[in-house]
Amino acid sequence: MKIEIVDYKGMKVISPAGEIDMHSSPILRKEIMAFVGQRITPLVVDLKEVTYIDSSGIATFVEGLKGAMSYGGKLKLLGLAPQIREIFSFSKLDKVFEIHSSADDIIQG
Amino acid sequence: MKIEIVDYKGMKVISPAGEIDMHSSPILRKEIMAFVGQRITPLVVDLKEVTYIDSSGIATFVEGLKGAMSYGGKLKLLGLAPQIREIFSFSKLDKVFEIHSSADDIIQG
Amino acid sequence: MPRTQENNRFILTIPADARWLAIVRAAITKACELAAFPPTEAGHIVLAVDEACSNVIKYAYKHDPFQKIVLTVKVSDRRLEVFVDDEGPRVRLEDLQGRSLDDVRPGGLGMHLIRRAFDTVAFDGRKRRGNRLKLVRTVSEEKA
Amino acid sequence: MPRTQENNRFILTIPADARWLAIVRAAITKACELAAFPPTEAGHIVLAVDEACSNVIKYAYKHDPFQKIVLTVKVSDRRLEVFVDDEGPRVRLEDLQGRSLDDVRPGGLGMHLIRRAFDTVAFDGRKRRGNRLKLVRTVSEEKA
Ligand SMILES: Nc1ncnc2c1ncn2[C@@H]1O[C@H](COP(=O)(O)OP(=O)(O)O)[C@@H](O)[C@H]1O
Ligand SMILES: Nc1ncnc2c1ncn2[C@@H]1O[C@H](COP(=O)(O)OP(=O)(O)O)[C@@H](O)[C@H]1O
Repeated sequence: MKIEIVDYKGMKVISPAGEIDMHSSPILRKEIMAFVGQRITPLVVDLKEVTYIDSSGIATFVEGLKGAMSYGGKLKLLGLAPQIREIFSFSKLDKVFEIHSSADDIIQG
Repeated sequence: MKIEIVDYKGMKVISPAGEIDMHSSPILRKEIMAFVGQRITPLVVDLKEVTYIDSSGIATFVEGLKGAMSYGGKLKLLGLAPQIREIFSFSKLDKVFEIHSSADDIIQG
Repeated sequence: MPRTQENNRFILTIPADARWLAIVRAAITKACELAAFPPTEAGHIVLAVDEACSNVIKYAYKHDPFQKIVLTVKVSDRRLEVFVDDEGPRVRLEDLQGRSLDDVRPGGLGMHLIRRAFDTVAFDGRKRRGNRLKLVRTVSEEKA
Repeated sequence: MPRTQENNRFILTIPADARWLAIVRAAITKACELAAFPPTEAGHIVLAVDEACSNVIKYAYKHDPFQKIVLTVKVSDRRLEVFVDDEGPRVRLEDLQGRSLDDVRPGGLGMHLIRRAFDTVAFDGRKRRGNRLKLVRTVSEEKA
């Protein structure tokens, strides 16, 4: 996994690429928690370049969400490929996270 | 590897797809040798769906060529992806086989 | 692998470190192809084997990367059997409980993903030291 | 894999049957990624390991699928070492000669492909039974 922070119309977006597993999820966790530390909201993660995610990746997002909730913030996900979306819905987390189709969606929403 | 015989403007084209290795090359060999048995010329193989080839695959084409040459026939290859073309040139076989970019090329040629 | 009928399986031995999970996934993905699993089922199987290895790393070996995990993968037509061997303390299946999926918290998802992917999830009681998790899946016609 | 510094390698054991070459390629492809080889070099390495295994199947074991091949793959930063172990009759590197590339005939290409991909191609003379082929490659800056 590689990770970039992309500026999209003034909104900072965490953009991981590749496979999120137990080996790479700590790197994602660090970026998300840095945003949480700055009390950023919404905390936006673009998953369009993510091809694989396991339960450690899912756990990382749950942690990020809990962190954001501590200051009334939100965590928003976008760009989920079908196999990625599927594991969120299997985990019953598709209702807990806000899943958007595009960054513009979030800006307008 | 899967293999199909495709009819292209009246010309029969052997079209393997996937990986040609020591496990799958006997299947390709059988098809090529069936063409040789019928003294078909040119013997056309379309490699555009082939993602991998090892020396057993290359050997199969050399055998097909020798078979075709026994009755004055030709063996023509088309649709080689860069990594496939590269192994033919490394083997110094790109000069021995006729390598074409399209089936129309062969029909007009 | 003695010289018997056992030419239907391969064995992958990795250090107990998450860095090697990518190798496991690559090998299991190909094994699913050889066994003719459709892509969705293959995806579930690959994820489940990743989860089983992650659990061994975390719980059986407590992140000691000098331990090893041995995967034995038996490939048949439309059927895959994966044995995950570790040398950690003995566990029983009853001890491995995921969270309720309605309880939103990090963790507790792995066992659910393993049970979703495999028809059989069991520990082999005959093993004398460590654990051997047996995972079996047959291609489901309707999901294909 | 005793509990030493050896947490930098995985071991893949396959039956000596070409059916399993796809598993080997998948694992080596991932290993090349972990070692940070660029795609062209990785392609050459994967092909070369496939050729080495094919040769063991054909020559060391004469197509007996109940024999086994053991691949030990040591992954470092920008470096890959692959050991191919068989239990066939002893061979020496001098006995493995490919054809001259100018002599067009089937076969004789494998050894050339192995030498192209690897900086070191050698048999480990210390092995007491069978053969251990040692293949080493470092990322080449200029080819990258
Ligand atoms: N291989 C194992 N050895 C020991 N305990 C395990 C093993 N696998 C799972 N467990 C136990 O089962 C629980 C549920 O596992 P799992 O569903 O994968 O969730 P998580 O690992 O996120 O907690 C773990 O918290 C752990 O206590
Ligand atoms: N593992 C091996 N054991 C014994 N002989 C081998 C082995 N590998 C290669 N050889 C010998 O070296 C020759 C050249 O091998 P190679 O270049 O791979 O071409 P090919 O297998 O097409 O003949 C083979 O024909 C064979 O005689």
